[in-house]
Amino acid sequence: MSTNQTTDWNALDTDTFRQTVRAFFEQNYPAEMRYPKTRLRWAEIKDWYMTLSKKGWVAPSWPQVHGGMGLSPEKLIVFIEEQERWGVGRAPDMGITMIGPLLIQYGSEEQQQKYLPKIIQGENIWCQGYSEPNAGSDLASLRTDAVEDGDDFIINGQKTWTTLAQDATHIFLLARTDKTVKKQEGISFLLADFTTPGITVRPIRNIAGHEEFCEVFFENVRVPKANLVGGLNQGWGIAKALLGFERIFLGSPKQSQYALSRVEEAAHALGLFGDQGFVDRYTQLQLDVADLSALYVRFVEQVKRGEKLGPDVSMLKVWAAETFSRLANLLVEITGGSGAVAGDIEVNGKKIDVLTSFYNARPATIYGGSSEIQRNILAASVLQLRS
Amino acid sequence: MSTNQTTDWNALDTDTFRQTVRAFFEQNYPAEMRYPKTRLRWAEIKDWYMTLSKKGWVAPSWPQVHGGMGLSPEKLIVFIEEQERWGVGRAPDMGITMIGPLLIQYGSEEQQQKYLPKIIQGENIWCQGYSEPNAGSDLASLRTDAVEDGDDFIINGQKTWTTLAQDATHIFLLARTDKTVKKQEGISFLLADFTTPGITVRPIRNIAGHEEFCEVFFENVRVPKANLVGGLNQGWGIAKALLGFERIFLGSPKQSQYALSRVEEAAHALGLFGDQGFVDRYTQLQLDVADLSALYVRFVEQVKRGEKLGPDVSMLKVWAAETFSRLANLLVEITGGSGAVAGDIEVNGKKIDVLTSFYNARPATIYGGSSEIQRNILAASVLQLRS
Amino acid sequence: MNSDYLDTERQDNMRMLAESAQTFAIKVSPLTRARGLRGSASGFDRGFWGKLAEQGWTGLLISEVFSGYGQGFGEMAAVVSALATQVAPEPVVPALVFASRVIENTGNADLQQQLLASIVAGELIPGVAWQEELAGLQVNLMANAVVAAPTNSGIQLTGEKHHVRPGADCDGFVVTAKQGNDLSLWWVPANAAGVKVKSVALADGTSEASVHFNGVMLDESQRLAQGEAAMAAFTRAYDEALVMTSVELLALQKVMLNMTLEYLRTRVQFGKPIGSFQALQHRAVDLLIQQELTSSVLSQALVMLDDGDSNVLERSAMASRIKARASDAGLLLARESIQLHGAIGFTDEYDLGLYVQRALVLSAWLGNALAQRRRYAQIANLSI
Amino acid sequence: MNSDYLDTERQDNMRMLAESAQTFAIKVSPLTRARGLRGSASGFDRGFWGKLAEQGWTGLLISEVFSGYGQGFGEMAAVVSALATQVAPEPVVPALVFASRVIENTGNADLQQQLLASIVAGELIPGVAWQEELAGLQVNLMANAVVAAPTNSGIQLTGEKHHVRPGADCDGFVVTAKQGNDLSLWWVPANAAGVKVKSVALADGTSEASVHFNGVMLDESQRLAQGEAAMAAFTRAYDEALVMTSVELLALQKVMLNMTLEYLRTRVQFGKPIGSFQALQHRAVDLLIQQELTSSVLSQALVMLDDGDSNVLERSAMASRIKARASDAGLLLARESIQLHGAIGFTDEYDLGLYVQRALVLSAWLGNALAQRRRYAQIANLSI
Repeated sequence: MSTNQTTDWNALDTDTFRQTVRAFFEQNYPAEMRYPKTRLRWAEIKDWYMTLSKKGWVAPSWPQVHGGMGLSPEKLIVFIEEQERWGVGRAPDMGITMIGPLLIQYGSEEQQQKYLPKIIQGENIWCQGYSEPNAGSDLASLRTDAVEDGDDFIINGQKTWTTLAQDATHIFLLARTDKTVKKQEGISFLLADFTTPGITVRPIRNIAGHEEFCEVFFENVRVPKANLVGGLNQGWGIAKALLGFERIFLGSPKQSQYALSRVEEAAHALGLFGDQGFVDRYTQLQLDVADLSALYVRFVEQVKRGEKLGPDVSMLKVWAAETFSRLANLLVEITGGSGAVAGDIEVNGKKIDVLTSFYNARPATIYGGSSEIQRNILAASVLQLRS
Repeated sequence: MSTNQTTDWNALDTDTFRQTVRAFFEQNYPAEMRYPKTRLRWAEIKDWYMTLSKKGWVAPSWPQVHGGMGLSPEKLIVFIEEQERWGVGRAPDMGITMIGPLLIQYGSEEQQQKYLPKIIQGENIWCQGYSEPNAGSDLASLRTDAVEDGDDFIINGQKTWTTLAQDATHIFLLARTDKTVKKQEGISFLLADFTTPGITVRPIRNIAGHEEFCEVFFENVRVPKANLVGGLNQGWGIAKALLGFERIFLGSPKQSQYALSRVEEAAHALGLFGDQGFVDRYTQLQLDVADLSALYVRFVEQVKRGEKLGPDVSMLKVWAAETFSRLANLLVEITGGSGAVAGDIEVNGKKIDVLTSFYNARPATIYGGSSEIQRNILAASVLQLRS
Repeated sequence: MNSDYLDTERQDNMRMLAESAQTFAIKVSPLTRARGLRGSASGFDRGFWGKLAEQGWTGLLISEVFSGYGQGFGEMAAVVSALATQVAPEPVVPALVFASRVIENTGNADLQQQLLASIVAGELIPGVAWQEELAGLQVNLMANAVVAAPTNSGIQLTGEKHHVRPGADCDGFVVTAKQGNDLSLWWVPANAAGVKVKSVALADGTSEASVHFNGVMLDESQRLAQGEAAMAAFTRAYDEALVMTSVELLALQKVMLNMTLEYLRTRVQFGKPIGSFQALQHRAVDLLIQQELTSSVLSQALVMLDDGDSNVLERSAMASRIKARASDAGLLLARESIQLHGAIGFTDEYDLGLYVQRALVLSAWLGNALAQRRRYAQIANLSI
Repeated sequence: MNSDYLDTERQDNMRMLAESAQTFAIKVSPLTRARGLRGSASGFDRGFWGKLAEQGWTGLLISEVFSGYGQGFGEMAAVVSALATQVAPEPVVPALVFASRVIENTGNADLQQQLLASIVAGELIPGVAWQEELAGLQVNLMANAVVAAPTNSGIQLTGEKHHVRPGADCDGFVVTAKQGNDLSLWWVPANAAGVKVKSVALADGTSEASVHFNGVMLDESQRLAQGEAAMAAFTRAYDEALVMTSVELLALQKVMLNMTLEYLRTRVQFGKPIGSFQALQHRAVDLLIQQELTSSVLSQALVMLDDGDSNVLERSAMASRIKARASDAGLLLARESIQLHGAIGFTDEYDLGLYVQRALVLSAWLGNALAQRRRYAQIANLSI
């Protein structure tokens, strides 16, 4: 453990806790990195990660015994609200939010001892190997296979849309270990070190010019059976169990609020608040964002009360992503002739970044369960409409 | 034949023909009946029907030998354009547009002689008995059956959404004559006189307060086998064959143009053309209507060239009906506090009818193939996307 | 957030009230009753109003000082919602929220005592005559065309108001009038000399009125308030009426969505329930999202009203915001429910139409979504 | 409708030209070429421009009087469409339609002779410097900030223009300037003293320029036109450029829709092609409708341009109308094509992005859909 984890954060009243967190972020997070437009690379965010690590705050949701803050859902939401408020960049956090909690729940003691401290200390950076070229929304169709061979598994296959794999040291992945049973039943959950021979990482450039995602190729990659998490062929259940209340953050109003501020800034620079045509559309979107926040609060309250999130939380993601997308469209529209300029334009001394929101809005409705998949879930599980 | 059908209308140049038709409508169609808000009842439109009948113009598309004008598609479109331009009300026209052409193509000589003159003379008013309570979009599921009994069929069942059946003297209907074969293959096309015992007509009031549609009940209704059109169990093919280029009129921009004029009038009365918020939305819809007209012209040109309409004509109906619906929404919106007033309001000396467009827009996206069915057709037959 | 609202005892009471109101509404106000009253002389039933009084609901919001029950908006919402679910045509929000609250918010104690006690007793059904625009894109809370002017024989009220509910059988009006440069609020009995009520039929079979004040003589005792106090009292009641109308609209949304879902689950076409078609599923989901947005914002708005001392601009912004969402969502649900039902949804005998027509009326009343968004924008500019 | 256009021989010629242009574009301008030129110094290839000249396409629209081929807009559309289908980055519409047509529409015969002959030969690539707003909701065809003013030493041009294409390697500019109260049109070589070109990178890897005229000395011989004649010549070329940009946008729409349909037909999820899911089918249909609306209006617009003597206001209204539809539909197709592809549609290596980025550029250029609708509304008001 990097620091002594003894403060009982949950015993603090909310306001005190909020002020404590806020003060730390304001004093320590680098001003020039606030509200990053795109995902930060490890080289950029590493120092901040280490700052959090030294403070003992890098894993707010983990139990203190494992080096976390042991925050209750209520406090965790405050912590994240303050991150969002201050525009704190997101580090490669698959170790903190995904594999860490999963190992705490399903990992062996050896696995916990081997991996958890190195996540806390920023020595191991994890990425998630779920999606494949032919297994996106239909994840259970994955084809990467892991064949038992003595004390090892031999992995062959390809993963894709792996976020920031180029910065990672480890990957957790789903692989098929039994082809004779139903799709979901023959999948296991494995860990792999990127230094293992046979693993190749290839970044994928997106149309905005960034390399946020990668392909990861496995060619006869030999990993010890000790790297199996949970039982053989139990991978599907483990991966699903990870979908906890963190799903709520996919529907955070943060992106929309940020885009609304960009529209507002641009409109001020362009003098559009005297144009009723603009004002009508702006107000409508402003209320879409405000009402998104109300919906978000409803689910947050649910989490704070300790209730599990139901499938209805999908509506939050749909509305958040689509509101963001409409705002991005408006920004392109009001910048008129500059609506396709790469980079900032400067109007009346104000810089306007036209296209970043437009580009960021594309994956917003695709990743983390596309709007279509979310609507399928809502139709089936909330509206009881069967296919 | 009421008049001597000898003029070769198709030999006239288009402009002359148009002027001739226009002049007749302007001089003879009652001014107070122009642009009726809802379908006219037989009592209201009968005189005009008889005027057309005496002129020999009541069946513009029929061959002259049967009392029609024998118009080519090109001339027929001009004829209908002039009707629309002058706001000529639509008479109960199932005899003229549906059963007449069908009998001309598939009927026996006896059937033609028995029925066609009486349509021309306005003695028989026909209605269409296709839809049933459980066979709407899925028409082939109809359950009304006709059982052979000696020289007769005995019909039992129920039709619904039968337009203006309360004004009709006859009905043509689809009935199941063989339950042992595939749905489409056991259907026959029958004619029935409303004076036959066992037929009951019940008007259906809609939410606008009008009775445009009816239910028609058949209880042991005995019709002679001479009332079978085409062969036994050939009804499905006959009904489908009737879908000619008249489908284009379902996508006519007329309704949208009319609604746009209502919005424009209301906006002038309310002084909204100085409000950029209104003007932006108005202009967008104005262009939606203008572009609808361009799309319409494209299909009209196709018809004029003598080409058959393909399934792509469905896009015209979708866009026409949905543009109309958006205009109706705008009218409700700009009338603000009066947006739910039944009947006219008077603003600055101008009468504004708020809700008729709103009500009329509802069936526009439902009848004649709902927008959903039209999109299914387009996806399957134009885009080659298979279910 | 008002901690009262999270108070368990109150929550329990509200739940119980909601249940009993629902039971009452289903039993005493079946849909056949609403159907039968459409287009009738007053459009609603005084007898039924008496039953509301027996339940204590006509005085639910009115403070104990004035013989009422001093309950909160959360409680009133439970009753309003239950009645809306049955499309009861009685002018509960116009009379028991909008008019009552203007009266209660003002300072004329004698008049308050007299009027509010009669309202509690179910004997007086008041309306508010405030709106001067017949149509258009915004609402204006200031009176301009209706003037209270001094004459030799006293103060005289002249001008016309529109969109007054109830539109018939209304016992008297809270009237906003311009007096000098001020807004003033007056109580004018419907039978006062010079009052002419013209009923206007609405889509749902109820009516509103255009009320003409043709030199109505006013006595000082009829003045409820003047100047800033008048504007504050009126604006507050207006905001409260916006929120409570949104309660009605949400209730309508829920019924329309439920009817539509039930239809989608059971109506078979092409051998399958039509609710199995993905395109229809996704559209139903979009309706759900609008309903749930309405519901989430409404919860916050009710808490804000019950938390009486919120900032005035924040309250007004919230009230316009919820009315905008509830109105837009209400109309969307109305249109889409008909579309998803197909032809039957457009028939009068199917009950969906009752809800569609009421949604039309309530989305327009007090200012539709666009008008409310414009008011929101003005308020937001004031508070920036 | 122009009867020329229905002329069978011309129709046949246009079809043949379209086919040969398509064959040429696919062969000589594969997508790898467009890909490779992204972000390069000029963003396009002078060598390729020479090949266009060899084909005779640099002079296609220019009249025989000026050594061109005097073809119509229908013919030019065939070439423009073929090149757009391959996302060729060369500034065909900016130089060969917009700039060339301004020059040809004016009356300075010497300058016309000199410039147009060089354009036909493929030696001169001109641009039009007219737009002074960097951003905003409308376009303004009158020059205001760029002024041609008399000084002791002659006429001097001062001010800045934006959104000039090509944004690099442009040989000279047709410049709109205010002279007194008039609009005047000038030819200014890019290498003239005082001209400063600042390239601005665009989403698609090409560039536009902000051009600063810092006291550029003008000679009378450089004046193309002045006053009403200048405004007429410029407006006409602007309208023509709007229509031809819409030709490009339609070509992009078609490729994006085809790529998307192909993907929907072949990509399998949950054991079925994703194109079998009804919700996606219906969205694809909505894209088809927008494409076909664009196509239908565009046909009429091209006929109107070729039918040279149409009413000026009608022509401008039509030009703004088609640019509005084509731009909106182009952006919709861009967004929805990515969405329907899912993650792969957002990758740079998949070709869809080339079309999406070009659609972004062309929908913004010359005024986006909103700006065009506002221009349409102004014109419609003028002509009512």
